Amino acid sequence: MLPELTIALVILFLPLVSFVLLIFFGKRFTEKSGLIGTTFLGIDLLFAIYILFAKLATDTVWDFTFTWIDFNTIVNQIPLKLDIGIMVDSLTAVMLVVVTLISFLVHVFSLAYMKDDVRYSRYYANLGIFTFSMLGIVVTNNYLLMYVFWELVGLSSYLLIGHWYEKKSASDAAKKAFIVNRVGDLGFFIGIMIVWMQYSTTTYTGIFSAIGNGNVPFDSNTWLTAAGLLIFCGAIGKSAQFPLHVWLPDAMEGPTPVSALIHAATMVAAGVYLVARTFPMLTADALMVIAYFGAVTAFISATIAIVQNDIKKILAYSTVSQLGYMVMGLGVGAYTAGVMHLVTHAAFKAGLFLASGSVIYAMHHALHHLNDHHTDAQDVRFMGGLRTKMPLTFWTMTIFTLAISGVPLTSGFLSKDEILAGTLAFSHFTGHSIIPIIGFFVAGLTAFYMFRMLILTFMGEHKDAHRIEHIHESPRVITVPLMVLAALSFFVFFSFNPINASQGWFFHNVEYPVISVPKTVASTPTEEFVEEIHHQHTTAMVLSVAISGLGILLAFVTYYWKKISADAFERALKPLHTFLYRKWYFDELYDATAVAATLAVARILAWFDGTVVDGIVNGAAWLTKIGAVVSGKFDSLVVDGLVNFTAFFAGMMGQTVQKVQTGKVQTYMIFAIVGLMVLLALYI
Amino acid sequence: MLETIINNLSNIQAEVIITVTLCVVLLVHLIDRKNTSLLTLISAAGLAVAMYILSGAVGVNSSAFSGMLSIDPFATFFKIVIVLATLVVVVMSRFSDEVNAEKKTIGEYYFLLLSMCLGMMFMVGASNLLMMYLTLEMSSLSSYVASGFTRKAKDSSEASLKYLLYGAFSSGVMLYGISIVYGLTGTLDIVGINQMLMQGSASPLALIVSSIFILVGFGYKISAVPFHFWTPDVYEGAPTTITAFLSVASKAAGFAMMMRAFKVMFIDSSVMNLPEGTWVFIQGVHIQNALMILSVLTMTLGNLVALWQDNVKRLLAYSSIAQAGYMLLGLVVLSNDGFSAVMVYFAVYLFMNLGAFYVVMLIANKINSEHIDQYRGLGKRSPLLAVALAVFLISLTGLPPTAGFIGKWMIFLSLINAKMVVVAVIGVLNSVVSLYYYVRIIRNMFLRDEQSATIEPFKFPLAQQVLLLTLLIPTLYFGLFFNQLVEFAQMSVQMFGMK
Amino acid sequence: MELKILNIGVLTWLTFLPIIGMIIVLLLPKEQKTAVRWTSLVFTLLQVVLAFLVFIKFDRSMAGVNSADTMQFKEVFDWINVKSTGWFGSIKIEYFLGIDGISMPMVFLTAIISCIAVISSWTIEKSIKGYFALLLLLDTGMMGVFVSLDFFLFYIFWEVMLLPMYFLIGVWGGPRREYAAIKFFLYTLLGSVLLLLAMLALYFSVTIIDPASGEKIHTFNMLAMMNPANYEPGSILSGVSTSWRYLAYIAIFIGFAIKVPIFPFHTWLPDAHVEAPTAISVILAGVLLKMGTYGLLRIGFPIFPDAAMHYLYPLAFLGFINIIYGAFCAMAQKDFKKLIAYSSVSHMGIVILGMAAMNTQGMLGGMLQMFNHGTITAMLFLIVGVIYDRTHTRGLDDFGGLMNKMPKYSGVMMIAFFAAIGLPGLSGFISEAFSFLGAFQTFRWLTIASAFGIVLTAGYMLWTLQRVFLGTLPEKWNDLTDINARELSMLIPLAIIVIVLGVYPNLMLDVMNASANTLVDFVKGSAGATIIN
Amino acid sequence: MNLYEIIFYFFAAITVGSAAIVVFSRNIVYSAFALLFTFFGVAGIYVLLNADFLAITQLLVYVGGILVLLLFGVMLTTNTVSLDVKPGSLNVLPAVSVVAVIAGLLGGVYWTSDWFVSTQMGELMNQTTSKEIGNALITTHVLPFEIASVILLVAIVGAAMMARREKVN
Amino acid sequence: MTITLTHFLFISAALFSFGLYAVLTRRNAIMVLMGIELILNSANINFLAFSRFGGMNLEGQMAAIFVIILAAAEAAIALAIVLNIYKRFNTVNVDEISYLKD
Repeated sequence: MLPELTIALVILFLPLVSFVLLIFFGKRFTEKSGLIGTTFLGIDLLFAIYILFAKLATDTVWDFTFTWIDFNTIVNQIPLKLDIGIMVDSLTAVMLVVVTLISFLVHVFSLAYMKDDVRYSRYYANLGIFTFSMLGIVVTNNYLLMYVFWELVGLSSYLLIGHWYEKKSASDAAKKAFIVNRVGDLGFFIGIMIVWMQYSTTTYTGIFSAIGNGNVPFDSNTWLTAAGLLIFCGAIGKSAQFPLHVWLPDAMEGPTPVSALIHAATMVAAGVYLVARTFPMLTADALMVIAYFGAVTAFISATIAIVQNDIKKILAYSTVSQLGYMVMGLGVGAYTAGVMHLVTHAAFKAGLFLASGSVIYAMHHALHHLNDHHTDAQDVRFMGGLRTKMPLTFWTMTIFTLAISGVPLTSGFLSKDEILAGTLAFSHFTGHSIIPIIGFFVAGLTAFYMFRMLILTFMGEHKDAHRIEHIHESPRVITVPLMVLAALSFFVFFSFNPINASQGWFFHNVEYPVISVPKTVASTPTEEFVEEIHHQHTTAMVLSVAISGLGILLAFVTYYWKKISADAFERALKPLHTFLYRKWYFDELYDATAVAATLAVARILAWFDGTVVDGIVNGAAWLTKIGAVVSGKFDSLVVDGLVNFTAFFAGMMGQTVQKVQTGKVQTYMIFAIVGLMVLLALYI
Repeated sequence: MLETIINNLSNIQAEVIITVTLCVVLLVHLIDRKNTSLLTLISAAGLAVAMYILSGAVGVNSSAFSGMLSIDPFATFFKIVIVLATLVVVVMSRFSDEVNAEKKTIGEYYFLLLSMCLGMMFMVGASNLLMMYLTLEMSSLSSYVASGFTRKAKDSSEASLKYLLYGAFSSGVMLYGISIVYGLTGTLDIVGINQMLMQGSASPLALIVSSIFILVGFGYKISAVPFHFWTPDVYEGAPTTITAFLSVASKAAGFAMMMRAFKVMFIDSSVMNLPEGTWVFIQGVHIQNALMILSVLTMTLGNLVALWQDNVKRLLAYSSIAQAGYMLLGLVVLSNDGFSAVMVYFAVYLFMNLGAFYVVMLIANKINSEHIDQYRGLGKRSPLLAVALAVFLISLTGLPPTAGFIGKWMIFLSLINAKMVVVAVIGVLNSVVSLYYYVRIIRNMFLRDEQSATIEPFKFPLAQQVLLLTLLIPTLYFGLFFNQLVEFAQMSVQMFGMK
Repeated sequence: MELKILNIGVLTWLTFLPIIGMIIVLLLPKEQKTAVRWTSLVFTLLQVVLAFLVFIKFDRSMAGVNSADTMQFKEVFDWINVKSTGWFGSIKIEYFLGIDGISMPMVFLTAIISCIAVISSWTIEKSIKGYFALLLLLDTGMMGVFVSLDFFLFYIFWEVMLLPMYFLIGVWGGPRREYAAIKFFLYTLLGSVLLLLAMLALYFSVTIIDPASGEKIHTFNMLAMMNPANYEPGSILSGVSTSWRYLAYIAIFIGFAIKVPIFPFHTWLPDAHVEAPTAISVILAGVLLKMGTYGLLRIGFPIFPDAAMHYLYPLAFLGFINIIYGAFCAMAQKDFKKLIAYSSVSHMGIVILGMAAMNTQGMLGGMLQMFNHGTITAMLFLIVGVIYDRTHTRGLDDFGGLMNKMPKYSGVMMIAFFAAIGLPGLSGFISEAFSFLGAFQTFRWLTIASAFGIVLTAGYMLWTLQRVFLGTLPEKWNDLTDINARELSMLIPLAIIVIVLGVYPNLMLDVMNASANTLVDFVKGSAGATIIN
Repeated sequence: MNLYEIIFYFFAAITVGSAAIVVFSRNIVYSAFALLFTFFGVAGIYVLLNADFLAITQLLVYVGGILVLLLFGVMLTTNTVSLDVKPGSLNVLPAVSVVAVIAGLLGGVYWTSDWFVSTQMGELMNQTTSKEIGNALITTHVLPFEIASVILLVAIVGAAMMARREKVN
Repeated sequence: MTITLTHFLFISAALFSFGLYAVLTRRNAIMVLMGIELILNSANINFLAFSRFGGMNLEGQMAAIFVIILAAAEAAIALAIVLNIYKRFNTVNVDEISYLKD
């Protein structure tokens, strides 16, 4: 096996080791456990960086496959094997760094943030298992293994969201996250079944080459589309795409660093990664659907984000929206742009969360100090004017906000307008102009609500003059990660050209994969598409800058200079506001339909089982009615159930027959004679 | 002349021994009214000798007394069963309080027991309708009296009266049937009858009427529905020992007689092309489906009514009716393996049913009640007894690894072999039903604790335990190793004058 | 493969060790409670050791299924041999033991579960002698079923289990024990009598040449019954796809379905589980349920390939119903044990579905699921038992926040729960995945429908987890103690198995692989062949 | 209408008539005495059937033995105050129907079916049968004969046992 | 017309029916016994008639003899039992002696 792959494996397993250590001996070295986890991740990060550079140096894809389970020869079929393995290409390499980096920073951050937590070591252990499974998703080279890690990620997210499981809301959120994801995974799994059945392998290369040879599931391109979309279902779940996005905002019940790591940067991005991996087998229709899913998601969540007051909720919805962006990007065919946005977003969104964490940390301490337990430490309406008190947090936060709003010179700008260009190109080819419209609109919204948040939090006057006294800048361990991420939010790390990334190393290395679907159903050929993107690039750039500028301006006008009264608007558009504030009533809808239905069915069936099935098989129902009558002799031996029915029936028969046992011998004789005559009657 | 009688007698040594024994018992009791154990001893000895002789007679296949009596393996097998049963019951009686209470008439008791035994031994060999009637009456007469043996007890007396009236009535009907058959064929010898019937001159109506009339007699003896009505009352009223004896020996004798009569009289030997070991009834007396109906009715009714019994003796009475139903199935098949199945069934039935009644008797000795609720907590008070009873009951249900399973298994084997699947299904379903009431007793013994606080364990003398084990061990042994048993049964199927 | 100890075959040892133990237990004086416990433990442990030995020595390449030559650890003796009398073929019953890939995992499972059952019965006080004697007898019965290759022998063992089970539930069970016990007894008896009839019908249809005497005889030898050539022309079950054969198959199927239990024959299960003492629930769920599916694999499919193929879809459909129906019922339960009982209905459905797929992945998945479900559900019941011992309640709503109070316990619980949910890395996932993968190839839409079961499962499992372990601890349980060494000692081995098989399923798979392939091949092949002629 | 027939109808009338009285009389004593006539008539019919020995036996055993026994029974079991012991009869209706059917059946049988008849009458036609019967009893029917003796023994012992008076103490 | 076999048979049929009726209806045990005697007699008539018209073969007569013997024995035992019953129950009405029943 290649040395690089060995290292990749090491990267993969180091976090697991830390998990095992902490889960078993966590009690032993209580507060040291944080450091342990962090060191492990540090080493991991170094390796990852090494791998990245090694990969950038070469074009070869490192792949190692081995047979996990050998089914031997099956009836009239080729020998069936279950192959799994790992693979490192540019995408993987990049993702490795992203994951390890964010994870490392979160580890550091948590050192302070989670210091006096009840389950400190458990927390770090869970971080470990999460990192492990996330890395697993990245390095594996086949769908089955990916599914495995996919589920493990789900588990660790479950554990981390439910970290404060004493809170009902927390455990609810955890449960919700897992189950909603399961729904998506169901589709993913079915997709895998189709693939496996058709190609009896699950390795990407195997599948794609097979498709390349014109071998499509059940000889129908529809099924190929279906397979692609089913796999995409996994992404819908994990990346919180409409309509399964409902779990992500609730997931904010988890500790803020966790939100940063899992629910902003890495895990939710896994869905996008999945789509990227699956890209070669996605037909035009599939891509179209995906694009629309992304667009709708982006739009809905952006609108919701506008009216939220909980700082983490705002970020959560912006995350959903951004994820929608990425998915849309991939959907329209802007492969690299989508992936790149994934990377850039990882950086600044993680930053945003950590920064908000820092704010909450401060607020929390302040409130704690004043032992004020009513005020919500996360509600932006209680904040404001923190700029002076915590400058570092403020400046970093500003940078992130600019990045996410797609202001030039930031990383976000690069990826975002590549995507927008992509949408334009897409509409040019397909005529679906609604996609770019949504794209630009959402860009504006994003700028607006992000700055709303920033302004409400840091600028203006603090709502409570007394509280502001007790707010201090967070300690170094918290601010350093912020600064690192802030640095990474600048364009230089992705391309030296501040306005166009397409010459940067990223585009150079993470290039479009070879589309393997049959020409007839394939989307626009890559080179044409790239060409068109180049044409659209300038338009996109100008438009996006303008629109986001507009959004920023609007934000300032409304919330800083108070030229426009937000409350007035709110009052004017009350219904709309509530509608958005209640997140389009998705949760209510689902509770009212899916959940309620399930539980109802469950109850009905349980009743059915207890009464009717027992009844049909058993006639228990009968027994209860008539059993009472005869219960004198009907003792507990004659149980309900088959027993009862038969016994009851039998019993009835028995009793009737018994009646003739009158004790009068002559009656007996008569019966005997009658019987005799009956027998004779058989023959005469 | 004389020597014919002599060598005829040599054929029935066992019976002679029994006869002698019963006279001796009577005399001894006249001489010494105190010594009851001596009576037991003598009767047991006599039976043992008879047993020995019979074991010598295995395989003999001849006929004696100018065709009145056939001495064939079939008869011998049943004789062995009967003598064994008698032996067991004699020993049982030794331990039975209700029997020993009747000091004065204890001699008569053993006398009656032996005479019953004698009558039955003749029954199984009888190959002449007159003989059949005579011997049937002989065993019946003594059983009337025997079931009323504890005559001070009301229920016992009532039992004897009912038994008497019902028995006399049925045998009367049977006799009438016999007379008609005689009219049709001009002979009473069953082989002769068969020859006459084979000529096909006999008018079908009279034939069927007579055969059904005769069936009444047999049905009464084996207590098959609808001729079973006497059974529960008599079994409940009679002393437990007698009940046990009737349920096994008298049923066995009845079956043997019935099988012989029907097979020999009504077999159609002209029909060839049949699978080996099977036969059919003569045209006009195809009472096969009549028998089938009887058997189904018998087992079903027995089981269903048994569900409701709270008196264990009565419950066992109904169960024995049901068991008769199963055995009838073996008869219905009209094939040797069916017959051998019945014989195997009897062999195991001997142990399990006697065992069950024996335990009931022992318990009655202690708590002098046969009500099922009195059995609570028996598992604690006397584990050995309770476990033994459980085994016997399970065996009666027909679950492996007990002998009862083999009995049922052989029956169903023959049924399936004859492709009588429907009947087989009914049979097995019945055995499921039967589980209810057998388990009911087990449940009371183990699952329910006694309500009264006084749980002093029962003590039983070694002798009683020995008898218990002698019944228990075969019940388990034959469940797993039934090789010899089945071989013996198959060997014993052949009757005199049959191929 | 041969393995003899004191010149007695290892399978015989495996089967009858518990009987020896039972006898010793019975001979011990009533007072010697600890002695009784330890004897039973020692003997079951010995059994485990032997099972493991067999597992090691087992030749992975030999398939078995329908060929006696590739059966391993064979032991063949004449048991019953009634000389033929002219009119009646000789009854010949063999004491024929042997195992192949189908039975090997079950043997292993039985040994482990019995041992664990003994450990978990440590706290039994009520007439302990009887209890352990019956437990050991039960053990023999179960083991016998899995090793016997003669139908008669199989049936004997099959029935031998009933009575001990009846007593174990009926005497040591919960408040409604009598009811549950008799219900179990009657249901299973009903099933087995149908089995009996089918067995007899087979007996008369199959003839082989007796090697000893050289004459034609009927036989109970299962392997002989699998060979269409052995069927006597004109006999009741001869020919192909005749209605008689279908009937016989259905009879057999019902017999086994009741044990599995397959809807609608499942209603005995919740009662039995709820009332039975922990150890017995463990055995019930761990081993007894598997007998049904095992029976189908060992008898139903290979002896009636035509009928099996003919009823493949209904079978799969029943599997589907089991999965969904069981899951829904589980979701609505308030009683912890009942919930798990229904969850095993759901999980056994996956086995059925996998078997019905009639291809390697499905078959393997099903067989592996049999083993995994055995271990996982055993864990779950033990977990319930632990909490029940402490609090004497099983109401899901009486708990909460145990996670803090009993961390070790919760750790094990996590493994069990997520294994049941089918989380990758734990054994449950592999088997379920393969079952579905296999089934998908045969029944596309049905499998997709069934796959919703995995969502439901996650639903009720996590809900339970939340209700019992998360949240805040009610005041009344403040003095709960965490799981003790004894309880760990029975949970840990299972947990290890679950994890190891989750990561490296090959350990079990390669034992079953050859057999599974051969079975599928044989059933499809002979059914195909038979359909042709 | 020859003498034979006259005698036949005479005896037949006696038999059936008295039998009817036996069955239907309200008074048990009447029935008992009616039974006497029935037996007598039957004996007569025996004679007509060339069964002289049987006829005698019938008279001896039945009239001399059984009937007396029955009368004893009547006497011993009826408090002499009123001879009319609850004569009532139960479930008449079913009995009547049943008996009617049976009677009809038998009638049908006897009317339709042809029996084993041989016209050539042996020399027994015109001489007593007692000799042959005697022979038969010790040759062909010796076993029934012995058994009958045992039966009688059983009867005696059994009856004695049943009927013996237990001491009152 | 002359007396044929059938005449005798009809007599026996009549006796049988009367006997049956008595057995089935009369409450007094002794009456029942009488009925049984009638049945036996009817059977005997059959035997003798058949033996007479069947070419005078003695088998019927032998049967009849044994039947008579049995009747005697039965009567003896029956009487004993009835007396015993009378001792216990102070009645011989069959229908009143019905304590054993379900």
